[in-house]
Amino acid sequence: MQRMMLTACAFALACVAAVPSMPASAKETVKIVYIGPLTGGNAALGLGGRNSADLAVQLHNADAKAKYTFDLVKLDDQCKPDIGVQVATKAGADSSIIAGITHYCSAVAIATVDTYHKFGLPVIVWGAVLPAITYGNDYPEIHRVNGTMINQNEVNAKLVTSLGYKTWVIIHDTTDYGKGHDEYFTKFLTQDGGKVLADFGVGADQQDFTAILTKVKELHPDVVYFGGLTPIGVRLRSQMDKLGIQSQFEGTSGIVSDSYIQALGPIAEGTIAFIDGAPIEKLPGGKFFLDQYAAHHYAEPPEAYGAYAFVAANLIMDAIEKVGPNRKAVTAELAKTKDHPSIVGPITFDAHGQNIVPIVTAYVVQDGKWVVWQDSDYAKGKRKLAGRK
Amino acid sequence: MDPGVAAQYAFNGLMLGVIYAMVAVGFTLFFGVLDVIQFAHGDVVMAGAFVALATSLALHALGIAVPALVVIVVACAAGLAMALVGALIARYLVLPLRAAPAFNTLLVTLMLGSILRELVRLFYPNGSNPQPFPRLLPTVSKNLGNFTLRLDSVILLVTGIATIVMVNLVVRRTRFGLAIRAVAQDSDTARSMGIDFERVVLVTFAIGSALAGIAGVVYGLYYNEVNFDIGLLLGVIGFSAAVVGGLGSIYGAILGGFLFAALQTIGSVALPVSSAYNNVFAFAVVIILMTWKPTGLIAERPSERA
Amino acid sequence: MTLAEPVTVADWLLTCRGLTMRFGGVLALDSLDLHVVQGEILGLIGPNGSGKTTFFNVLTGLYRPHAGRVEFAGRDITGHSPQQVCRAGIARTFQRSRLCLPLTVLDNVLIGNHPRLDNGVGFNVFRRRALRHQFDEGVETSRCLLATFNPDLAARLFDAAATLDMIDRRRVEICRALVNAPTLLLLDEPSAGMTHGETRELMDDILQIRASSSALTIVIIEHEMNVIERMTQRCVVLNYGEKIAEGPFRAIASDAAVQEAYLGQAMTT
Amino acid sequence: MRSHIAVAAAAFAVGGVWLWAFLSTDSVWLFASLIVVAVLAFAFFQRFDAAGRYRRALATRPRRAALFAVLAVAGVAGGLRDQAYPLLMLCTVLLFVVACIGLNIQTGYCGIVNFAGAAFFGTGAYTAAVLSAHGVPHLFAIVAGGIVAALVGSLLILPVLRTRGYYAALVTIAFGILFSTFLEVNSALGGPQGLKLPGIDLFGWRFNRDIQLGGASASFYVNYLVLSLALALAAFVFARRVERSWLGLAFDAVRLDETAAATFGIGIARAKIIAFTLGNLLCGISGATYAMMQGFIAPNNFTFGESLILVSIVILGGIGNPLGIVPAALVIIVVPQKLQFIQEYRFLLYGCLVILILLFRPEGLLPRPLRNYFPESSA
Repeated sequence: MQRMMLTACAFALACVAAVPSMPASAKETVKIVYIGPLTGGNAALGLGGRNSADLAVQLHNADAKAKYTFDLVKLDDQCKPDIGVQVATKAGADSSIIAGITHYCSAVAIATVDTYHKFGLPVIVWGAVLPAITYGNDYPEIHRVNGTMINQNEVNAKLVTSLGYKTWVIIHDTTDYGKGHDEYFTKFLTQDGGKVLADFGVGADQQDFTAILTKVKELHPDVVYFGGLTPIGVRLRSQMDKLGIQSQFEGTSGIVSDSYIQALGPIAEGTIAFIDGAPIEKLPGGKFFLDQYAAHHYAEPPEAYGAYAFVAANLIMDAIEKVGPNRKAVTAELAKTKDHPSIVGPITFDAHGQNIVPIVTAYVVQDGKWVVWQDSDYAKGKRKLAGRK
Repeated sequence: MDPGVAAQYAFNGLMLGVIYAMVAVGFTLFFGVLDVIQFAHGDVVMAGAFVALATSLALHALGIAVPALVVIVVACAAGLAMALVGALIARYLVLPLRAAPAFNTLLVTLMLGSILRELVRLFYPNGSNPQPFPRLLPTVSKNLGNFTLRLDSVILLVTGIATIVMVNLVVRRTRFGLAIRAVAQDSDTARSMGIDFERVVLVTFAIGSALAGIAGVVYGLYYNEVNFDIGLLLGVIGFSAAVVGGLGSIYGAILGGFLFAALQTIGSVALPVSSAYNNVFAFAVVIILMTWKPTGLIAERPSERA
Repeated sequence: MTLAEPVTVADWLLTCRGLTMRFGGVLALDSLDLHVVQGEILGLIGPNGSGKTTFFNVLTGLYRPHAGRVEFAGRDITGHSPQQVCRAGIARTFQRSRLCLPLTVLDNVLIGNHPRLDNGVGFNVFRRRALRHQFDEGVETSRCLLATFNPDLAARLFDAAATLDMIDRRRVEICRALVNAPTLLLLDEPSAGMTHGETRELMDDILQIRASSSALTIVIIEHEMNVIERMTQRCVVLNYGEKIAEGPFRAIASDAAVQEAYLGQAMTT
Repeated sequence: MRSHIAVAAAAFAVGGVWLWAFLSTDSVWLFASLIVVAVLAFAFFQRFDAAGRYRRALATRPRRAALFAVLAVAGVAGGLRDQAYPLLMLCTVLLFVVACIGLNIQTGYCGIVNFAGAAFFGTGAYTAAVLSAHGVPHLFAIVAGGIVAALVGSLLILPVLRTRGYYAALVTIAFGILFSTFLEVNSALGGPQGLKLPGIDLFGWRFNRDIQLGGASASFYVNYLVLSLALALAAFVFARRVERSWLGLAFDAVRLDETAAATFGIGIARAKIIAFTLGNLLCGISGATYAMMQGFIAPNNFTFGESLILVSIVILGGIGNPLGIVPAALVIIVVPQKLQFIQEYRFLLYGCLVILILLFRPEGLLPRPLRNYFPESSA
């Protein structure tokens, strides 16, 4: 009896050990992966990115001339580094996946670079802005289409100082995103002769800022700079209004979203913010993107970084079309990317796979829309920003 | 410090405190009757805010624009809806787990909280983004030096305090309140005295949750913005306030709520270090308080006889 | 049992002088003088809230008295911690059953034996063989002890205490108090929540135990006067934390002050 | 008797196959059917005490049981040897099991509710990060992680001793939030951008290298699996021995009735300090190992939310039963990842799932059985 049973279980174990792992079978359809935050606080941007990448894939698959049809695997990194490493491993270890459009949250992106390198999976970061993601290593697999926070803060400081503002209060959330922006903006602002009166860090889930803002009110700064994302940006702006703070409000790429305006209504008027890349709606491709996005009836808006996910997906698919579904070849091909036309302007990867973004676009909210600064009534002097005569 | 500014801090603190207190009272009521913690309470506040929001939009669509009327309807809608939710939670999630260790209730309500969050995020139009909350109250403001006092804030402050007082009266003065307190003291004896235990629990949860719903409305009207993820932190702070004050005591909960608000205000403006430490400060003080008064500032019950 | 020769102070096992305990304004014990003679069974009676249980709690170190002094076996144990009092040889039962219901009968009894058990982390985790030895001893003592009360109880050593009925729970509680062979046993209303029949049984058990180890001194709080009459040689009557009478049951039962104190409450005899 | 053992062995084998399929499948349908199978099997064993006989039989042979468990996991590892992702998940589960066994000693045995599990987990992780960055031998770094966690825990001893129940819960909640906020705001330990860690290197054996044995090759995660399995097994045996001893008895007495415990000479403070320290030690050790496996840590790995995950595992498994932690960890950690196919709807479904489980099993998956000091002899 016992012997029989033991042999049985030995046999069972043997079977388990013997089963081979699924072989990669990618003939006509090629798998690529999208990774971003689909749940939790940053879901809005993650979903926007996912829809945009999905849009790119659908448009490509609709194209008759294409050699391959693409299958977009979508994974949720919850904006948590450890989960990020898990899903990155999932994608990297799955040899049928050729390349990835990965990560909005910098902490996750920085956590996963080693994993992608280990598995040789070429990825293009579509949203994370921390410089170290590309410049902190020399892994050929890692690329990024959006600029780093360095670029936008440099331009930001130049513009606002040129407007004649003198004093700033900086408020930033204590995530990598906010802290990074705080660091670089302070650096460039002081270079350009601006003065930082105070610097407040706030929790990413904080709700009440009246205490801090009362202190700000005491300081009477010309400008309040905010490094962080839309939800807190909205709260700050509306609580500033509640306390009757008259200072100009400016933000980073994190608040360039339709929901910022939608949530604030008239108060949003005059808010300045910057994103790294050409003004989408001005490029022919960008117009096309927005129209197509609308045509596909996605539940969520593309948000600030949707366009980048779209571009990243296209870069990858073009590369695969060119060199076939092979990670090494794709990595090599992506490295060659130079002046590749895209809806955010031509893409050129430097030695670190970082897109040398030529353009940073300044936006200002005018009549409930994000308007490119140069075309705005404010630039033309038809309207006045807060505190400008 | 400039008196105007000081007044501003004080007022902001009070506003915050009222919201916390409204949440904390719910926690303390639930604990009173069942010795359980309803961890989704913060998300009930959030849900209340969104019900209010939806109602106000509906009214707007119907062309009803009398602010006063709208406010009242909206508040009632949120209160009633959450009262129902609370009763349902008690009936189908809390009471069934009475036999089990109290902490299993905690896990269930924890999961319920994340479900509420996800439901709003996924099924409220564009729910993963912050939603504007209509300014339904007169926003005329008075500037006294550096002190900006807005009528809507005052109204909210008064309303909040009034609601808490009402709940307190219900518990202290009415027959039903007597039943609640009886159950809180000793549920078995209360039962033997012919009190319908289950009914008491359901109604208590309804009352507490209605309070949370109204807290949601106050929140929305004060900040003019609601987001699906405000619940977790509100819940934790409400819980902390209730415990610091002393579970089972309404006055304790109120005290705790205002105390916590004060700590956060001090933490973000009066500390030499970065204001980002305000939570570090607040919770550090909480730990010290608990060490000093292990059963809360207003002790829960007389020390049990051995 | 009657005491042949007159009792001298030398025979006093426990002596309390001016014991005072306040709760807020209320005087639970009001400078109470009380002694327990070696080997006797002392009845502690009095109306509800007269401070009987408080007295036990002070004695066992759960409360620290505001004034007064407790002497046990010649040593001052005033304000000692419960652990110290326990080690000094005083054990008790509680008015409300205080068994650990989710644990086995054995576990509950052994909790009383705790001072004798080796409690070091290293010992418990790594020296399993030695632990095994102590365990077997523990099982044996518990079994014997339970058997003297009720043989079937001894058979249920490994059942959960929750599965026992009231009287057996009381028995287990008393075993828990006895297993560490205390010199003074404090029984707090052992008859509470039991029928007269059960109470009688339980008292028989207690007397039997005591017969087997005459060293055991007992103080018993009771409302059932017939129990007091049957068990005790001497009674102390408390009222509002003060001793209002002392002596053999017959004597105090007829005492006017006691009648007064019990006015309304029937002195069931 | 012997045949019972054999049947139990077969059960382990079947379990191994199930686990292998559960971890490696990408097919929604296979996943769903595996869940159904598990539920049915569970229900069956509940309905008729079929499992009981074999469990008891096995309980009398603890070494044999451990052997089977190891064999089963080894089999699974063999089946997954070149699939990094399932291996990673398995390691994660095992390491969380270690941490939760620690929490279980605190909450389940001694009744100290700890909502700062992630904080002590994180303390271990950051200790490992700092030490390994300074070239301290990794084995030592991991042990140090545990010790430092225990030391940090001693900061809380006083409030934890004075408070009970939800009041103690608040103390730990406060500490947990305080901890993660501090890490995020203060950039001394990398701030929000976190810290990188090297892969484990034990006596020259580099864990991050894929394994080449003769012809066969295996993912480097097999290294970590072996380590995590060893840790989990050790922690389990340790917890079991603590429970089945005078120490465990004292813990229970303290949890159930402090007053009574005190009157019978049990040192309340001593018991609580021991339980709290042991628990944090385990949390720290698992945290340190987890960090080195991940290769990167950041403050938002150790938030209040993560603490709640740890507590959830303990509760779901059945408070006080280390055995229940294993299936609970599978549910809490692996299922959400398996639900990736429904993307943003995962946590909705997942939440409902857990609530259902608790409504059907209010006491948790495997409620704690009566204490049996020496099951191997009570055959």
